[in-house]
Amino acid sequence: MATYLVSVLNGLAMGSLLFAIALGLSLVFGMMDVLNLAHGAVYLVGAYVAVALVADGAGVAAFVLAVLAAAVAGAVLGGLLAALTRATAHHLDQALLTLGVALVVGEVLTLAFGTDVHSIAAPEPVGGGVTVLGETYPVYRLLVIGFGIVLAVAVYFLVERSPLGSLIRATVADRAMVAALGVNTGRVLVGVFAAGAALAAVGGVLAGPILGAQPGLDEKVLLLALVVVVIGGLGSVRGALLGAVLIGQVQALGTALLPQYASFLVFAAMALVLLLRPTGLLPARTAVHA
Amino acid sequence: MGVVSVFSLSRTIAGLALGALVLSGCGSSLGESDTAEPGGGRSGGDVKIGLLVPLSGVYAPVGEDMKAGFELYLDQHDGKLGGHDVDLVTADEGEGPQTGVPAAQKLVTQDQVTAVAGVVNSATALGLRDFFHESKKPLLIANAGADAITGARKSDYVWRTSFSNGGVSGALGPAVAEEAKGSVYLMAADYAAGKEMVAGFRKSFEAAGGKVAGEKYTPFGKTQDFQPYLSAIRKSGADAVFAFYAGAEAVNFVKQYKQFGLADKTPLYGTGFLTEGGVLAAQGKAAAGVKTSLHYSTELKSARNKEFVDAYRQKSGKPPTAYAVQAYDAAAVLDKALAKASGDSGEDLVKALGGVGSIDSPRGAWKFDADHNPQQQFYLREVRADEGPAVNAVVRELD
Amino acid sequence: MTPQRVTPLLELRGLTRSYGSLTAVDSVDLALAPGERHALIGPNGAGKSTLFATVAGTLRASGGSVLLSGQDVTSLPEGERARRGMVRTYQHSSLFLDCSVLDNVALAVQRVHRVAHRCDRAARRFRHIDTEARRHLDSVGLLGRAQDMAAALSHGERRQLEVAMVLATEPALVMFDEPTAGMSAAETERFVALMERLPERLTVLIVEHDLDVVFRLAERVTVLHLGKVLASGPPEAIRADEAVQRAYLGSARTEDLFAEAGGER
Amino acid sequence: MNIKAVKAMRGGTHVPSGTTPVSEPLDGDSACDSGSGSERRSGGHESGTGDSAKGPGRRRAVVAVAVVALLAAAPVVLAPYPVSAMSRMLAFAVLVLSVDLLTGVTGLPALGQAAYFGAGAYTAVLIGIHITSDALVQTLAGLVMGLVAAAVTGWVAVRASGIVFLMLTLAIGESVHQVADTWQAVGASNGLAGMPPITLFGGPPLLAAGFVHWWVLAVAVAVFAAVALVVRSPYGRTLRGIRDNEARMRALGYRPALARYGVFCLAGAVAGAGGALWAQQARFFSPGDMGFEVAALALLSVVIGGPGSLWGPCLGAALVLLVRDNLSASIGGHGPLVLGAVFIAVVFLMPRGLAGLTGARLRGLIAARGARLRKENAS
Repeated sequence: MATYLVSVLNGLAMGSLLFAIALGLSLVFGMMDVLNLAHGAVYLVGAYVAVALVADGAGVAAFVLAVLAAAVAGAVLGGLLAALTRATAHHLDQALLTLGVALVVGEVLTLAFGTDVHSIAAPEPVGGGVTVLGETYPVYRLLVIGFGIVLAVAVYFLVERSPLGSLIRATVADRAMVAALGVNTGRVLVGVFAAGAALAAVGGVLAGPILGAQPGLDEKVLLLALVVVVIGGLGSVRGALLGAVLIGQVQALGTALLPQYASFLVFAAMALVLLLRPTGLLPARTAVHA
Repeated sequence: MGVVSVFSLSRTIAGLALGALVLSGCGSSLGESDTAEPGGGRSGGDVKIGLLVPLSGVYAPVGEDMKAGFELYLDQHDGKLGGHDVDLVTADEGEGPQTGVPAAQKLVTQDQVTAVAGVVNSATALGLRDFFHESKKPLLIANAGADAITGARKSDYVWRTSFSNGGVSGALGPAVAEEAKGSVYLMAADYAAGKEMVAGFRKSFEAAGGKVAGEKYTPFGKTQDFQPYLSAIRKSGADAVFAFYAGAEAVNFVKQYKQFGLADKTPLYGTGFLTEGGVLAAQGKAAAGVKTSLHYSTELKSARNKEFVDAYRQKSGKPPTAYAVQAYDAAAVLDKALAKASGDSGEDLVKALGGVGSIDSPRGAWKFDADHNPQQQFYLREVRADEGPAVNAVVRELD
Repeated sequence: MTPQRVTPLLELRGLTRSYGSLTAVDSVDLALAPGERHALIGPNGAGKSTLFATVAGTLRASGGSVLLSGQDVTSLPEGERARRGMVRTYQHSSLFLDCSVLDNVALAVQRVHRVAHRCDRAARRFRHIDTEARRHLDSVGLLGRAQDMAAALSHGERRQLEVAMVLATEPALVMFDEPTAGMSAAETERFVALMERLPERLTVLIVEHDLDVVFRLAERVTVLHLGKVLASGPPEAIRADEAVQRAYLGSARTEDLFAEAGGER
Repeated sequence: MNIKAVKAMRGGTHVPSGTTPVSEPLDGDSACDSGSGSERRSGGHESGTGDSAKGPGRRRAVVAVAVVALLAAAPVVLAPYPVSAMSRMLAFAVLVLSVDLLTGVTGLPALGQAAYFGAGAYTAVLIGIHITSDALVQTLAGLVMGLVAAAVTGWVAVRASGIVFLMLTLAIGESVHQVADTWQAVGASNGLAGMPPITLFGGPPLLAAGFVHWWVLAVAVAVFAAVALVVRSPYGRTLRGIRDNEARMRALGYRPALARYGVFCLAGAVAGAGGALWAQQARFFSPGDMGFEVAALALLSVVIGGPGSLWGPCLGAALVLLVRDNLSASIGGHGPLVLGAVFIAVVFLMPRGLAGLTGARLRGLIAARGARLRKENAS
């Protein structure tokens, strides 16, 4: 039993990271109908920022600095992507465009950092392990869970309780209507795109001590984030949270319970959810055209 | 435009085009043997060699090492193999047969190379076997480890300067059976190489009286978090673990093995790929104490190896890996065979390959066995990370 | 005409639709005789659109039933009702914008003629589909634009195309959802003329703001107020009905009675 | 991706497509009648009754004959490698056609066609090794296996559209790939090697790349013709209707899920045939040949080529393979960099994909694009 509880804990850590990464993807899709396939590349930029700044186990201050640097880099990339995707209205073209950016960014990272696998050490004070339920558990992962909770609460208040949030939600529901009301949606859209990308890049730093950094990681992370977004419901903040927690658990607890089917679990869970609820578990509210 | 004129025009164009093409006779792909271009490979004393290694994709680090190893040999021999100036054509193998097979076909049929060396991916190697066999061109596998390459699907034209999966892990079995106090848990990535590694280990391990506590395969290339498996190991009460991973999975596995506290209680064994090259650099101190089997280590004490390590460091700025040595040796084998070969054809070269005898390699002398696989010494290595960067110290020779 | 004697083509029995605690349509009873031209009017918020959507099957009924030629279709989705000869138009034209005008109509024709899943011959080899589609286009005056993209049509032309598509399904009942909303006076005039040319046997239910249009086209009019039927009868009777006057005046939206619907688009 | 449909689905409400500003006649080879539609539009206001597309139709036939003739002439003049590269492109183009049936014609972004490609390929290899080297038998068996595999798995996906469809097909593709990757009977991750060269009608083994190329070309042309027929048939019209406005189709009495299931099976068969061709020219197949990368490149070829057009995506397939296989090595393994740059360039320079690049349309497109951008920026 204790073994499975540790897996649950681990699933929460993974879920926290997935939430940070998937949130931007979901909002950008919900608000702009843009499937941002460069989201994984933005994540990887964050991971490599960590490689550059704190690879060999720096102190807490340096780690925080890396987080901030990644956020800035992510926001810049996000703003750039927002500007690029506005150049075309066709959805497949936008997807193609972001994929092109993803490939270029990935390749540039490879040129700069080489093809080798890089690992990133957790900041010194939290690099060790504690005993949880009789098993050693890395302290850093506990902190990641804490970060996930803080992020979820902060995002909840920002999106569900603030004026800016209601604007975001209204834009997800009916962009044309918000624009008709005279709101400059362009700025909101670029802002959300940049913020979402910044969050993904921060996710890259925070996941660094767990997943490291290497070429190709962007694709894996993007795929998982897509699954999270689709399961949760496109454009829905609560959906992204639920999806992230669920996929975290499927990967951790699911693997612990059914190791022989490990490679099918994530996709099976997604197919099951989509067959039962094609719009995801907690779809965003859309405008009602009565 | 009138219908008739359009049609007659098109006929004319097609006719002209076809006629021109036939007359030009600049080549054709209708011959029975794809590569029967006389003298294409060696003109004016030069020899064209194809180097097929991954330059992109997940295996790119391995490819880079191999490229550096092969080039180092050429550098050390004035760019000559067997007395001929070498025109080296490098092609990108990519991640798998999708890219690797066309690239090899291009080397042989387009670039008309005399022989191809390289190939990391086993599926690519097996996919290329028939092509080289029928083209009668030698293929020197410098990494791909599938047992079948020099087993069930062996060919006169396919030679291997690296290892077979079962060979590397099989060498470790008796040593673990001897060292481990109780049962051993087996883990590997869920693909053909992982299965072969575990099978090879299990066979010699059980033959030496070892006991298996459990066996698990993790989704290949998709597993980032090993915690559920690590918990299962802990629960099984195993006294040691044998694992096969490479690349990013090796880094994550070894690091998490340490983070979740298993490294302190349950010794970790594996095939050398678990702690080789860039992987070991990324693992750092987390890998300390991991024991692996491989046919090479930078820490081998021989003078031949010391000289090689120094030269390699000077060339590429980092320590060599087994992958680099395998490609280096492929060049050495070609050097000897080209010097001995009586003619230009693949048959001549293959005949010469059979007679190259012992190769004086940084890993220690080795020679081809009857199946074209290296007959070589394996070493038990242990990661030491007390001071400076982590290294694979040589504990002893395995037999 | 006394619709009670023959089986009504469309009959609503206590049809109800509620959103949570709000009842938008409150046990509406209504019967349309075959061939009848029936208009549904009411001030904004009277529940016309909801009633319309519930009858069409776009929305699910919360209670009561919808009968088509005596058969209960309440539980059938919109598409199944369409297969039984009951089709609707959309307030905002719902067309296949990236297809040619002809293809828009042909899509309806080929479904009715059961060749929609044939792929053994090119579509133009099915001459009867082509002919039929062109006939419908001709009937709405769009034949000249058969090869243009639907997206290139003007607003009024799109409405005409809608009508052609709906007619092409060979329906027994056509429901028009505010067909003249957003049309210019000239377009409206053309549209009314088109409506007047519709085949006699066709039963028509029309929701419309423009009362001029309503009184020109309808044989009977039903007034909806707060989700309930306020009055139902011939146009003259409705015009004279005091309760109707009050409802429109009381809602403080007199403009709805006589002005063109604003704010719909 | 048909995001409109996603939005409509998730709200459960009808989003009237008439409100979206898509009113440019030039937006699309997405257009109905991928073939003759474009000519119709560029032809302007023809009478609308006769076969106005006759002139351009003839011209297209001439071009088609010329292209096939050139492809057929290739083995006579070219060395084996370029010929086998062309065979590979043709086999891949067949896979791309199957994706185009779903994505371009029906509006369903598919990421799982590699699964049926693989099913066809493994079938062909297994038949080649164990039963017969007859190419026709292998190809037909591959086609049937693709069809069956799509019929068995397709019901999961066809209920959805838009990005949900994308993700469900991705799930199917990845799961099938995983099965192939670990199933010993088909060689697991090492793949199935040792397929003897194909024969035709009891003739000698076709060892030379040129003869194999002719066979692959013949099948590819046949598949292309069959797909073209489907696209122009009433069923093709039905599929385009679903792509344009699924809700309206339902209101017209159609059952879109049924029509989608049909085209999904059809696309599975096409992909299966493509897989058989691929296996026949490579005489080998491994899970790496049916992975995510293959599925993604096939979808991208469609997008690059211009969804809905048939020859555009085929050209896209050739371009993608050319960049990946030939350019990558010559620039030190940085093929992805070039591929990425190509993707970006296509979006900015060829808004309707390669298929948009037909002579006179080009100027119009540039003008229309400017207008569209201005409009969007204004809104």
